[in-house]
Amino acid sequence: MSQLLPVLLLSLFVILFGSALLFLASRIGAKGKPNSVKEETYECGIPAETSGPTKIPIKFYLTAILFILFDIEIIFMYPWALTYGDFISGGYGIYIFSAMAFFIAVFIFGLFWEVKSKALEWE
Amino acid sequence: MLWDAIGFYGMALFLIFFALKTITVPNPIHAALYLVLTMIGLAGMFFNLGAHFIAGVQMIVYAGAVMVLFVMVLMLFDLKAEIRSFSRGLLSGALKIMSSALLVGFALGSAGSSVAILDSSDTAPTQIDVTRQLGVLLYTKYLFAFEVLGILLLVVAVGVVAVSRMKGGTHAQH
Amino acid sequence: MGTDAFEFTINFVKMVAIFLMMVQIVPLLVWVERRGSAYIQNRFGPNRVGPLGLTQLLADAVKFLTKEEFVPGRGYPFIYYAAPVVAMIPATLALAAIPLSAPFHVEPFEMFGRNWGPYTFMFQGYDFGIGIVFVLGVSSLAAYALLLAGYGSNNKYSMYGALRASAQTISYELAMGLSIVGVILLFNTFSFTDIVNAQSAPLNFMWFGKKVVVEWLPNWGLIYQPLGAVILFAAMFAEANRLPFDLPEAEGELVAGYHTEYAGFKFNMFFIGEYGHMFVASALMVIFYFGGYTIYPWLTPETAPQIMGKLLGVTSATWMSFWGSILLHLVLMAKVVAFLWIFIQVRWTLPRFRYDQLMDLGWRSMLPWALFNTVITAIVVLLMRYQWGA
Amino acid sequence: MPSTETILNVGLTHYLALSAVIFSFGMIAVLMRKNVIVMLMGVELMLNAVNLSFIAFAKESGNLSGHIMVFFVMTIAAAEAGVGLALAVAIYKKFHEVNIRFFEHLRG
Repeated sequence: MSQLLPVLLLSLFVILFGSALLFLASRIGAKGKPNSVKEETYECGIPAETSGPTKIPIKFYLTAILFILFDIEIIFMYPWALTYGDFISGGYGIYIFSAMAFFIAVFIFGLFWEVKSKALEWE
Repeated sequence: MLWDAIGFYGMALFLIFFALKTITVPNPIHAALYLVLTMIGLAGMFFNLGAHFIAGVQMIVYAGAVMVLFVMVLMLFDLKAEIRSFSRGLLSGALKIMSSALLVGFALGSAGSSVAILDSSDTAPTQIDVTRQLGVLLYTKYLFAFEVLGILLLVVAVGVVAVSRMKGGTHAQH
Repeated sequence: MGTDAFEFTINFVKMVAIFLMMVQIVPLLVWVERRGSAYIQNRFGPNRVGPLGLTQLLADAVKFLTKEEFVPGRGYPFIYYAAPVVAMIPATLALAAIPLSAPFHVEPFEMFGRNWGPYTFMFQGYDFGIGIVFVLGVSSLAAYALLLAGYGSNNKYSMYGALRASAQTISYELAMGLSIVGVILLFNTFSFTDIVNAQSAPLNFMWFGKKVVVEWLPNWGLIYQPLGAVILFAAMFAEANRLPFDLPEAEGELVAGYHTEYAGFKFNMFFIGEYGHMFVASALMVIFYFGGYTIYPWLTPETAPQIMGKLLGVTSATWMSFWGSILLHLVLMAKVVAFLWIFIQVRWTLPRFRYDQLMDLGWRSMLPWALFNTVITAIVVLLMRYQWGA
Repeated sequence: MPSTETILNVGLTHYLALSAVIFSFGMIAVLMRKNVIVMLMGVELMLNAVNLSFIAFAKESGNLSGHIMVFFVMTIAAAEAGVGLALAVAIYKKFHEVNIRFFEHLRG
């Protein structure tokens, strides 16, 4: 637990600093009169028709899902890269390379398929 | 030891509070944000238990990827807070709560009795090379599972694209 | 955080110093950016307040503080206020995990009638031994500040900006993570300190099982990983939402992206986060590819204390070590500043991408190239280190 | 009532108890919430509770297989979340509904 203390401390500093500034700004800042037009959603000058966001292109989510899948494959390469040297000096270089070569081949095939199927296309 | 205990209980309270918030707040986006905090807390717990690399993976995969996807999808849906966010039915509700309570009881009971079986030993893996050992283990003993997971991820990627392409899917051709 | 009062105090002071550094980077960088852009565009830039316009930033801070407080009527006030604070956290936590100089040693000494020491203090907030994974994990949280800002202001431009920004950040995170695999393959460690130490030697590598040493070149990662360095640097631009990847705040289409509804100090806090990301990115580039805080033949963790000892005339081992670390810290800062200047120069030179071009670049050219880099590195490392004779 | 010694000496039991509590929270979310996406979050919560117990056991027994299992569980969980959300988004896009009750009326 004591190892994590500095991380907590630093986050606490940032949060305190941020909230102190927000508080200070709300105290010192000019006091405007509340006004229904001012608090309206910003629409470049035209009257806001709907409240908040309406139609947002849903293709963002496909990008996010593919990101997760590829991200995990990349994470799997981290321990591999860390132990690669040890395996080679232990005489198992070919073994560890081919173990990963298969995985990377699957990765490349997946990426190739995604590109081919135009799942990554933005018009 | 006292400080360890204080740290553990502080973190455990943090976790339980945010997990409880996750399942009770009516607005799904707020639930997702509380779940992010729960995930970060769990990463801290993993770290505390000596699983440094796993804690990092928890941050990258869960807090940084899966939960971003949840928040993004909820923002796309633009859901407002639900007035009745829990399912109805007095009897079934009571039954569900009771079964959950029973589960907690069983789990806590078995956890309590585990002290007798697994007494606190000092055979914890040495801190320095846990990640290296993990790598060696992953690419020797668990090599098959690892390769199969690679294929599983490929299948999921193809499946996700197929689901979004199918009739009525999100990317269906009009 | 420490075993006794002295160590605890020093570590606490260190944390405060890192935090202050993070906060102070911004005014300085904003000044450099404004003067630099003016220089590039043949203007003067801020030059009225103070010498060279240096106190312009103080004036800006006062202006920020006296701005009218404003919450969009249909927004979610708590989330709206939380977003700028959250924006500062990832960069600060990542910065604290990066070693900014060699550790310095304190010999045993006597104070307040008891004996203290010996100690070794890192020039970084914390070292968990999984440095790279920690930095990646923490900086993957950066997407939340954008999403919170977009959701909290409840405005369609903000929402679009937030979605674009987070989709862009996560897309380039892939190329970034993959290009770092090459570095780990090379040095076989997650620890930044080990990577820097490996680079403070003459160029040495295995050539089909035989060791080759080139005395006149430093052992910098750039020599082994030029492609990885380029990919990482480009991905860093996208991570920090800087031009040419600043689509989230493309004025022509989205007003100001996710900070459309933000003003005053809240807006400034997003900037602290952005410049913090720039700083962390530059520090990572320097540590992975440019020898970190060392310059091989002259300045290494071994030689720096001697040089400073001669220069300042101090003989105590503690102070020599301390000043040596400070010297190495200045070396790191000089390299980092060079990279920060590239960030600024690029911003005022290149035009912006279109959004589809940006996603294309991330997924269809940088990711495959990063993959190619990983495979080639793995093959070359295998061929070179394989025991051919045995 | 457990003794002070048991309370202060944080060990495997404490982590298992915490894991059990979080698991049951996830279960309650799956059983009682109506929103499909919140139910998916409940599943994530349950998987994470299991991960916590894996890591606690790994530390207690000095065996790193627990870490590897957690790694695998995370992979599966992410894949599951991806597919689950893809289906939820596809249904939402068509019917503008995420209520689990509504899903009962879907016909091929």
